[in-house]
Amino acid sequence: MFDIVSRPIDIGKVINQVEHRNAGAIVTFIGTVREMTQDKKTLYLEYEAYEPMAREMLSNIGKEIKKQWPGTVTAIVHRIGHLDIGDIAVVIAVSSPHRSDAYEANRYAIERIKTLVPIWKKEHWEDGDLWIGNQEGTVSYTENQSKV
Amino acid sequence: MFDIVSRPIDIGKVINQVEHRNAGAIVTFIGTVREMTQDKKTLYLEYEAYEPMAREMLSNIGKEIKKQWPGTVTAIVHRIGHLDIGDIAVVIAVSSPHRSDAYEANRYAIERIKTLVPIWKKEHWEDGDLWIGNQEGTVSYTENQSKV
Amino acid sequence: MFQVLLFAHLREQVGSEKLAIREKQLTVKEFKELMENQYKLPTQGVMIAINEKYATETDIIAEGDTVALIPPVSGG
Amino acid sequence: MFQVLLFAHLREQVGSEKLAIREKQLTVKEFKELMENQYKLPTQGVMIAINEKYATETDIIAEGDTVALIPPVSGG
Repeated sequence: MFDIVSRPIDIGKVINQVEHRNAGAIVTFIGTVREMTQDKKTLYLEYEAYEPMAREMLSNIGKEIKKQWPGTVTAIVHRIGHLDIGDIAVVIAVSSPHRSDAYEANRYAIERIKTLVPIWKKEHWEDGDLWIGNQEGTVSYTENQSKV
Repeated sequence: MFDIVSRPIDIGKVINQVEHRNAGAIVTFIGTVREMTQDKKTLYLEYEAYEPMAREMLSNIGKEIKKQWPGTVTAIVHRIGHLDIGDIAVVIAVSSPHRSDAYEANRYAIERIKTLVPIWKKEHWEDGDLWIGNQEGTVSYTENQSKV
Repeated sequence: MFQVLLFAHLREQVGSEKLAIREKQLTVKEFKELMENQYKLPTQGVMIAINEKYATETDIIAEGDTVALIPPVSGG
Repeated sequence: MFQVLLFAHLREQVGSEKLAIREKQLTVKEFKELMENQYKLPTQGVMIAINEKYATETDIIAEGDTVALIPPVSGG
């Protein structure tokens, strides 16, 4: 299950996708909307995706993981649209016979998503908004935006 | 929430315990009963705990994590009794403003549990059973057990 | 002719989610120059996808392709 | 007198989850020797907890304490 959705993500359903008889470990990553980044207070976020390409790339990440960590099963669902503080933006579940692979593969998935998958977030603060330019928020596109 | 329980663990409830407005990342570890270990087929497991001490130690692991990774919140629930293949034995949830801490702290928690917390599992196979002597199943107590 | 999809701040800058480019064939490099010069769109750090696959500078954009400008992503 | 709690294979070996030891005071080291010699219980790799805390060889077990034999654990 590799999907881009506009509605709340059901964590349990994502986990169900990776459960099987030889999974001894399931590691999940849940990315949620955080209120404070340094001293700035986020009001809400908007996520936008190039949907067909993003879906395809999530699925490719799953294939990469299966190759690099044989025996793992991966599911990734990313939400787009308006998200409030505390809302879940992404759920990544990886199951594996042994825990070490599940942790590593899960970490790999989120790093790949943050580098490669065509999804963008726009932060909304009290005094403005901004499309965030890379995964750590260290690049932004100030020249096109309202002042923040 | 640090608990030892005899009934199925509700993953969602464990995750709820660590959600908060400044959690940007929640990493969970779900330990499930795996059918095959090398070529041996497990039928079911029995977990036993020194309950009050195990609860106390889970809570101490939470305190260690908070100290080592400030801003994290941890919840750990371990199930004991009879568990079938696929059943969930343990759920560890760690939330953090940033994902790196959540992964590391979660990994730390499971390693501590497997080294220190007084919980034991007995594997049941078609041809016998055995109390498993350490977290990787490499030590066992063959001298007291039925032949396997 | 081929289509260009725009996202995030580039979409807001242009005020549209699509452009139609009346060229028969361009390399990715030539296409980026066109975006910079005629549309005043910054392409530094922007990746190009052709038909939903990331492309390199020397790949060819042909009639009927769907091209997308992919600024640095921030999902997750 | 103090109580000794047994778990896992040690409990099965003894056939009981508790022992009552009629000693006023012992070091952990002396206690382990007693378990080995009189009860034929292996203590190699077994940790000792006194009142739910792990103890070292030189810690003292006193009247009324609850001692537990903790073989290598396998939770998780």
